Amino acid sequence: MMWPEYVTVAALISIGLYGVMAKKNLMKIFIAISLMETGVNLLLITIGYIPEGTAPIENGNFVKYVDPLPQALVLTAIVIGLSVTALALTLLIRYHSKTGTLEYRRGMKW
Amino acid sequence: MVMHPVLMIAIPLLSAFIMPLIKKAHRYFAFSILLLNTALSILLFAKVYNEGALYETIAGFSPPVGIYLAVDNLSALLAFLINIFATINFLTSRQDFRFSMLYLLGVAGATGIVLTGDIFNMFVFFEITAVASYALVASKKDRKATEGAIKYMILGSVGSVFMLVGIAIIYSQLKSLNLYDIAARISSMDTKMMWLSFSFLLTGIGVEAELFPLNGWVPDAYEGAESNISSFLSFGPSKASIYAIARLLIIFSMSRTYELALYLGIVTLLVGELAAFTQKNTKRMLAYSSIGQMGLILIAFSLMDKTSYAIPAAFFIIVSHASAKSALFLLSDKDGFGDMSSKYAGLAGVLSLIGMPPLAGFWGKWYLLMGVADEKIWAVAAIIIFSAVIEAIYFARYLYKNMEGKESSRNSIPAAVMVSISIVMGILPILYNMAGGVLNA
Amino acid sequence: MIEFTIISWIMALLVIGAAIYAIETKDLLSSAIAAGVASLVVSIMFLILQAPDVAITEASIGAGLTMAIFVYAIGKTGRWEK
Amino acid sequence: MRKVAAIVIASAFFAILLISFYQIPQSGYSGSEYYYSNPITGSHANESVPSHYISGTKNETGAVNAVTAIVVEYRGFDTLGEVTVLFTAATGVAFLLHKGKGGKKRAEANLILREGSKLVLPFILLAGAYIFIHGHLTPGGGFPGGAVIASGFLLMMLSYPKFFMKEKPVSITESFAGITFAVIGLLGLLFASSFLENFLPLGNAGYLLSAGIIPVIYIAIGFKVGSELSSIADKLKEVQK
Amino acid sequence: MLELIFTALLVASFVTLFVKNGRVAAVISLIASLLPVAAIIDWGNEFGLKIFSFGLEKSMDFPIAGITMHFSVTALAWFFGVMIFFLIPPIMLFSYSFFEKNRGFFPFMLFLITAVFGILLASDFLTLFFFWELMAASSFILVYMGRDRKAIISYLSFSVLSAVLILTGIALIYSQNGTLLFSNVAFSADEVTVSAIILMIAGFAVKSALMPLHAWAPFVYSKADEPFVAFLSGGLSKMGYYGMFLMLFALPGAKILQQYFDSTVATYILALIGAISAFIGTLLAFMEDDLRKLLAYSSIAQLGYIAVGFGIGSSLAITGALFQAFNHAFFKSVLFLAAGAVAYRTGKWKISELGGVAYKMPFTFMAALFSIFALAAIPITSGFAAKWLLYEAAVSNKYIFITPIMLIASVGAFLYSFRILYGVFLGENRHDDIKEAPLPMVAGMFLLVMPLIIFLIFPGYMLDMMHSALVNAGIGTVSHTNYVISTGMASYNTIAVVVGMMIAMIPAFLIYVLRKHRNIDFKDNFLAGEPYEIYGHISMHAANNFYKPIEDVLMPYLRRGATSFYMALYNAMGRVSKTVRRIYTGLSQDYAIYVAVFLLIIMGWLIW
Repeated sequence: MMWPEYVTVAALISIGLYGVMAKKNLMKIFIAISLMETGVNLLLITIGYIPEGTAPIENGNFVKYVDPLPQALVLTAIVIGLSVTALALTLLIRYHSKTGTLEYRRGMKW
Repeated sequence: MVMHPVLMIAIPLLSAFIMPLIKKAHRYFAFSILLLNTALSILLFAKVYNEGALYETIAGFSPPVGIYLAVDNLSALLAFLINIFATINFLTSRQDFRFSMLYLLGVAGATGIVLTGDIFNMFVFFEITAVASYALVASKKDRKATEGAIKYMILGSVGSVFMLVGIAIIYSQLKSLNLYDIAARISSMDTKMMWLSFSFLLTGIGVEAELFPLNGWVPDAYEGAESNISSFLSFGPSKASIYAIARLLIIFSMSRTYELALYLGIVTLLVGELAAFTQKNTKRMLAYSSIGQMGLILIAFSLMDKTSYAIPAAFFIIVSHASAKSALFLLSDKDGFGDMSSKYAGLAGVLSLIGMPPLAGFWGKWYLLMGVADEKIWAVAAIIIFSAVIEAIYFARYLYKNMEGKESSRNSIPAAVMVSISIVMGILPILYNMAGGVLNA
Repeated sequence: MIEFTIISWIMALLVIGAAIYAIETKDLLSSAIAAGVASLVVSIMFLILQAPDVAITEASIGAGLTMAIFVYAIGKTGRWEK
Repeated sequence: MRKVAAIVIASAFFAILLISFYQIPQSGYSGSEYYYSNPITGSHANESVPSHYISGTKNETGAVNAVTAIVVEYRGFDTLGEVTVLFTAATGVAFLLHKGKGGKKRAEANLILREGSKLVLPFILLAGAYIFIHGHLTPGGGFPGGAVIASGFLLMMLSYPKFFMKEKPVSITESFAGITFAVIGLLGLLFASSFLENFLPLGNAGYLLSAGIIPVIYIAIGFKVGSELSSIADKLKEVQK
Repeated sequence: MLELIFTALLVASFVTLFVKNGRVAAVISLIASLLPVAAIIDWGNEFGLKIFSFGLEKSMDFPIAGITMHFSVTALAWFFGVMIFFLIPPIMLFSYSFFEKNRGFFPFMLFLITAVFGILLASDFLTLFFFWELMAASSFILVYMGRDRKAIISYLSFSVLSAVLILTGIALIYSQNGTLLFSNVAFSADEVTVSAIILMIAGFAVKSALMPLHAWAPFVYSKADEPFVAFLSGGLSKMGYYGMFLMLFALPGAKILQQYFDSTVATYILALIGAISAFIGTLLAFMEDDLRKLLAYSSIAQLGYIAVGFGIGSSLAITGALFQAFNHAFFKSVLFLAAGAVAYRTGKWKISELGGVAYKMPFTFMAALFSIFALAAIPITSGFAAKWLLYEAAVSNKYIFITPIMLIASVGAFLYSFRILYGVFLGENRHDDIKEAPLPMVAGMFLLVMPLIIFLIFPGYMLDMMHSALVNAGIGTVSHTNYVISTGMASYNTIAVVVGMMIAMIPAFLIYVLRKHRNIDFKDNFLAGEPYEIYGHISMHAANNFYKPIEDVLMPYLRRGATSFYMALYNAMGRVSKTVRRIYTGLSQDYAIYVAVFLLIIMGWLIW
């Protein structure tokens, strides 16, 4: 059982969620979101891991390999996370130039 | 001719990559690509309609080892709808080439969501559509647009994280990502884990599909965005993701999931319609009422396993909502229907949304109530009646307000064309057979 | 094997601590850096979990570039959270 | 108030996630309960998907690195989508930021950093190129390679405040890289049976010139990712406050 | 051939959609509106109006949207068709000179005719509902074309209400029978069917403006264009009663209701509602100063009588009800058209501003006069025959509560029709500058008056026409000859009555002719010779505050009417909606909390 990793995953996701729910600063919110994404990536890798398996790179003598599919998925997920973060930061910069702050006041409300 | 559904995704992507090289003619280029896509989707539908569901493997590996596209009648129809509305809507774009790129990418993503048969691939396409939509919503360079885009982005990112968690849980149980493989082996899954993954996935997709209470971003994003982008949101990502939810329901086809979907739909319907009832701001009103319509569609889908009327109902409501609501959003950049075409578009759109013949909305209402009658769940019928009356009242007020206004939107002609699609769909007798054919597929 | 477990526990605590610091501190710059540290440690965890490709990618993209653009953005928008 | 509610909800999540992770088996993927069924033919295979990858990578794709094989071949469509997401983000950034001239004055970095960065830049680029060229043999591949290249440019940006990427070459690079990827896919549709299918000789695994289209695609990805990431960083650096 | 009629109507409506000139459009639509009339006349050979025949088929199956729509003409549909389609050509004739330019009245009117034709021919519920909705849509557009658009809100919401009620009723029936064909539907006395019947009757009652559901009528009647209002009040309101007749007697819903409640309570309630709306409608009518609103309330009242007849349900009563419906169709159309003509010349609506129009517009006055007689059910008019049948039915069924209400209501009808007569047409001549309405208008009105005169003399023809409908519905008919209706208690001989009236008239006429008299100016005897200008500030029109005392007594009670009830409902909904919108706080943190809580909740719900 992979307790350290799983605890890390759960902690990262919950902490990120806490940040999204409780923090007023938009930059902080997006930092929290990137933490959540890291957590999910770790979750996928941990799911793919099997004890005393080795990296799925074929070397002559056959040994037990870990599951390669989640690693591929995580490669995708990391890049996606980066893209979203980049776009988000762009928006934040523009929001800042519009309003002069990132502190989240009451937004549009009717 | 041998039809490759993948072209409908690959060609827009390719042309989006090409776009920066030909900044000059980008609008014509993008428009012709969208037309081509629409033509392809018609061919695809014809093929699927004649030969039954169509599978295309990608990279030559048989699924679930490789990714594959699974196209049945309903998904082909939705791909057709998304592409044709995108084509019409694109006529109203007045931005630079990057806008066209983002637009193409968004359309390709929505098409991919509808066509793909692999859950992680669906996630990727969700991300494409979502990222494109964030940028598009923010394309109007003022505070409201930015704020709406940021809210959309925050919720969308949280939703995608949850979706990924759901995928991970499923994978940990079944070691497979293929939707139909999962559906075949779902029974061998531990029940708790199944429910967990279902709820994570539902939450993740529900954010895009505007289900209550995941739809906090909807009013702000729809209001902030340019009117043609609001219209794009209302026919593109939202419809694709409601269809994704329908697929989810089919995969985890348990009575409780359908029950849950029914309750969700009811709550969404009531909240949306009631919130729209006294909304003064036109775009927000339309946004709330689209929330209500999504609830209606979800109700229709949630009867899918019981009655054969459900899928036609859902399909016709989707057609009516996609065409009419997108048209109304297009018109919403000015208060008032000054010229003839915008008068026509507004009037026909409202009549379609409140379900008057000969528009598509009528058939949606008819099949939905027939399905409810099959099930003898009269509470739902009562709720639908209630919401229909509410909707009629505020749409009448909307008409009254706009008919007085003198100036008229720049987008009136495309809006009129969009509404005409709803009329055509309502009249075309073959449509029922199309929608009915989904049941056999 | 046991030492691996110990190392992983230590790293887990590192990551959690960095994450909590990143959320709770008022200084956005250091919180961004803390998030970068967290994902760096996570990339080492990937290495332990026999995922070298992911480890490299996470280290370079997740930790490096993300942190860099965060730092840029914070430089544009102001460092302190009120 | 909000903090308390958030803490309660977050801790509930923590508990639920731990409970659910407790159920995840770590017994590997070779058990018979993981045997997949082909959705098209409906036939049941007697292996699971990951074990198919492990056993089949070498013969089917000619790659040694199973992850690379999956990323580029088996699930190459995902990768195309992923590149597209990155591309979309880069486009969005460029679309949303009106690029300012030169940015604001930053303190000149000290001499060692400037000269050193000028010195190491070629090596960094070389390392990136190596990483994505050898993607099918060794760990790494297009994404880390591109990231390394981007970090090289990042270094330049840090040490030379005036330094900024020229718009045109970057966008042309990323366009061509993306076009290469998509066109290779379409060629697969043309020469072989399906999109993104390999149509080049596999060669014998373990050598540089092997694994069919994988190196080509990975090189394209490397260029694309590198150019896009550096352009994103550049835009974010150069934007007016 | 039946398709041809539909197609021709639709084509005509599309053509007129693009004709700018109102005259041309009017001619086209006049010709088009003769098609259904021809069809009705042709079918008449079977149902008792033998004029000529060109062998039009009686039924048709038409596949649309994967379902087959079944059309076939029944005796009932034919009777209502006579009632409705004969209205349209005169109305088109009228609107020939009413609309200078085509503002969209003609195309949608033709569309509306198509829809009504479809409703009457429908022989399954889908077809019925489809065309019902088509009718609602096109009439909505016609209302929207009107001069004041405020009415569309109430009209649209009420027609959608009726639509969804009917649709739910259909769905219930379908869930019980599994079929939509009228011929295969077999009612059984269980909750579902009974609730279906009640829902559908409520839905139809909206269209025919029965009392609790009438709130849209006064607005719409007073805001839309008169030619359309004439058709709305004369024709469309009858469609509601067509539906009711269908539900209650053709598919015997009344029997089912009686079985289920094992008493006639349900139908009694219907009759009571009818009587009450007759009563209150009358009261509201004779206090109204706006001519169109007055006519609107009087339509509510007159339509109430029909409901009473259906509620009583005896052959006598239903005969009377159909008779009343027929008369109302014609005289109310004439009255609205006359109001339109008056407004066309004077541009005024308020009774207190009108007066003495008759001196300038004698022919309009004649038409209006005759239809007012019919409205007030003065003996020798066909209106009297209808009311007489109804009273007699009510009395013979010992409806001791309903009968007096009806009687009072008809007295009230005298009062307000007198008010129209005096306030608008007679009295002080205030309009010297106007002239008679143009010829087409007058011709239209007189064409509409014609049937009233015919059935004045020969009410038997009317009974012949409805004979087979009643027989098919299993209701006996009233024994009659061409001009004698004989019921259990008495018999009504029109010839005798007419002759009697003549004899009574002769002395009066002689007195009027022989006695030498001079014309006194109105102002003269009003002011006893004082010069008018002194009192210029007083409105000395006899017709304002005509029934002031009654008004003072009743208004406090009538003010808390249905309309205020609906407004209260509307405001309550508004408050609910505002509270619902509080959910959307605009803070993304709140939305994130919603997401998380939602996830936790559905997890809990699904797992435990």
